[in-house]
Amino acid sequence: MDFLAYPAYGLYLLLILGGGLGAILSQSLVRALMGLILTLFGVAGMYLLMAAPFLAFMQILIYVGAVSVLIFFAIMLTRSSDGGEAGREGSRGLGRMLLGLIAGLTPLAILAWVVVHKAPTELPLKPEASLASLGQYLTGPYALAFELISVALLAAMAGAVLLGFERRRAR
Amino acid sequence: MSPLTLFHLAALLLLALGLMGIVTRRSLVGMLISVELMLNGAGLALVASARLTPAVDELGQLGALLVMGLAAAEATLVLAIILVVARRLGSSETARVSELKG
Amino acid sequence: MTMTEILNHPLTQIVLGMVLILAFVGVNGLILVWMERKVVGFIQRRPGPYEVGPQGILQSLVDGVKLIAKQLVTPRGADRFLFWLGPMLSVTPVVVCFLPIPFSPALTTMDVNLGLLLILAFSGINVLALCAAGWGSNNKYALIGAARAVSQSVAYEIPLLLSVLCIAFQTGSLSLSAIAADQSRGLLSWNLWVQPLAFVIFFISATAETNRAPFDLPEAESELTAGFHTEYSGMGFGLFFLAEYTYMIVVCSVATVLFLGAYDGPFLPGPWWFVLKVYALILALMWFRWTFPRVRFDQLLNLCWKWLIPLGLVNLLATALVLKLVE
Amino acid sequence: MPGLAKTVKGLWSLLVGLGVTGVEFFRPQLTVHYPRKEVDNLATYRGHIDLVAREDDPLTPRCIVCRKCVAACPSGCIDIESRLVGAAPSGDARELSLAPGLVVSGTRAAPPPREKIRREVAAFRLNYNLCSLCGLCVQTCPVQSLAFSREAYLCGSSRSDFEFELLERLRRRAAAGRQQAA
Repeated sequence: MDFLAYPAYGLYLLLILGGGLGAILSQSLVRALMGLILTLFGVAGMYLLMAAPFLAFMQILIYVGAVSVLIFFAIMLTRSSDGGEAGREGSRGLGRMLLGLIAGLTPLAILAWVVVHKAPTELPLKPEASLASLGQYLTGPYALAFELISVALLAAMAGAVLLGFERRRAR
Repeated sequence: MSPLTLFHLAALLLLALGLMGIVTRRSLVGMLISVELMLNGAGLALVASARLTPAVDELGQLGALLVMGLAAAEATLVLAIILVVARRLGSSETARVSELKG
Repeated sequence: MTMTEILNHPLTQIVLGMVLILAFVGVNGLILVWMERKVVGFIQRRPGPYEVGPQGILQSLVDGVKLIAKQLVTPRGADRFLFWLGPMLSVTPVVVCFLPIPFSPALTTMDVNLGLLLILAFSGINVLALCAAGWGSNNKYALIGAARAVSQSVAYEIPLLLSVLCIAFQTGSLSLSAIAADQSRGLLSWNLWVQPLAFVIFFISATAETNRAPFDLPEAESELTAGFHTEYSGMGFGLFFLAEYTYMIVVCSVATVLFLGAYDGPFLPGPWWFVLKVYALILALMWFRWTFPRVRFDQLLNLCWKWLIPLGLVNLLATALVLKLVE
Repeated sequence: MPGLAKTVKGLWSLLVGLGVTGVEFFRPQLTVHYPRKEVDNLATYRGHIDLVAREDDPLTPRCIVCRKCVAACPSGCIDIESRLVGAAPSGDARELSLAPGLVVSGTRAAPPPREKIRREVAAFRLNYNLCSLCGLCVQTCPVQSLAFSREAYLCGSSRSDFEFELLERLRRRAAAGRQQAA
């Protein structure tokens, strides 16, 4: 990383942290969504920092442009009471938060120890992988994975449509 | 700290945030958001590992791409499920989804 | 670092480019608002803005001053944060969209080799801005407008991508500069002649993506007052307005680069041709707006799912097949 | 196949529409910029109402004070004052009221001969602020004493500028006409 990369990393980390905290803590679900989007931008920035601009743009295109819009739709269609969750009631809410902290921090601590102490051999940043070679991998040795993803997407779409229809019949 | 560790720590941060969110959130949509956080962490870790170690570069990026595809599929499906739940039970809060409770 | 080194540093160039882009966006916004009102006037056989300056040319400037001078009102019960996030989020990404557009081989702010992807990615953010605005307004019209904007732009993103992919297949690059350079050998090398269907699909989808009439359902004033920007006053509204017109320039610029040979043209220097083509397309958009009545929502979605997407898929397949055969 | 034909027809209609607006774009404008130019074809313009004078006397309106216009006006913007003609004794108001045989509702009659008139307009006030220009008064007037004026360029700075005394206007018009004739 050159001299500009560390401040950039810090900025993106801040985006991720701030957005993530917003995403899991804010009462209003739409605000949580905005937090998620901030995080997504942070991650996209990190991709850019790793000289993987294709992934960064795909991240924005798919996550920000499609997935978060879907989530917005979910919030709107379920009329989640002004987009907020019912107030976390007193002690139970506190207990929840505690559990959440444990659930989050335990793996974080363990994995962080692993990451810091068992770091694999590291290379300086490789030159940017060309789009063509990505495509060759995708259509060559990993065509099956590619096809499986499309099958998964198709199945998800069909499933979603089916569920939607079922809902209509149930009415 | 080396760049790889830094990126991995960022990915871990995402994972931790996601886990926290999944435990504390009470609505399905909130949980979906948390899951997206974790998936992002996975993608970030994959790409960092591929870019900064001797591993094949393209594989990591492809992996991250596939994760994005999966996230899109998963979001679609979860949206449908949330809709059905909301329609049947009038709420997408997990505490109220208790039809199977004895 | 010497002065020239500083000037030649990519960061300096990007910052300079950003400033120029902002100026371009602002001036173009003013011109386009005036132009639109003139065009509608002429189509309805009246003069349009007339009083401020010769032929009313200063009208939009005066309007802008008025908008800036107005009080910013946040409605009661609105989510203040989301409410003001909306207009800002709708303008900011547009500026990024200008970065990779080649006004001429030399006049490109940032020659990204994934320029097309960058534009597609960042133009998608506008929907979120509309969502934030619609949700934050605490107003049912705004919310319905936002819901419409979402379903509309999600639907029309697909044919847009399909038509863009055809060109990417053909050129073998996602870099706008490369695509432009590929068509710089005279009128007959333009992609329009090879991909007329893709152009039509692109243009229709782009009209829908920019929420322009006849697809302006998110702000259908006869049903929704003003749709997602119902509650905005002053510059909040002004920013949405500016964003809409800037998106028009972006999509028309992209269409110019992809299909109309970008800066290619005789006699005049490249950038002039570019601007000329962009303005011709924008004029066509305005012409559409004042000719066609607003479509119904089911018509809108039918057009997309039953016509544009199948056609786009067929076109893409045909392109791939032909390219394979030629190879 | 019929679906396809329909589609083609639909697409063609879009082009036709574009053609229509495209042609209109290049045709000359119809707007008349008011302070610089004025419209000349005011023949069909329906401004506020005005009283019409008798043929034999430009100073007297045809009005027979039947008050039908007052009754017909939905906005209540007409107000008529009347007075008895000459030295007719006050008190026999009944006899002085409109003779039923004189004017049959729904017909357009000429005003009665002068000597038969017992009652004439003393003041005909129109509050143009309230008027909705429906024209019912003109329609109901049995003797065609009301007509639309051609004044397109009315302006004023206070409400009282639009409270007209139509009888006065009639007299002024007559005076102006006489001056012109002289």
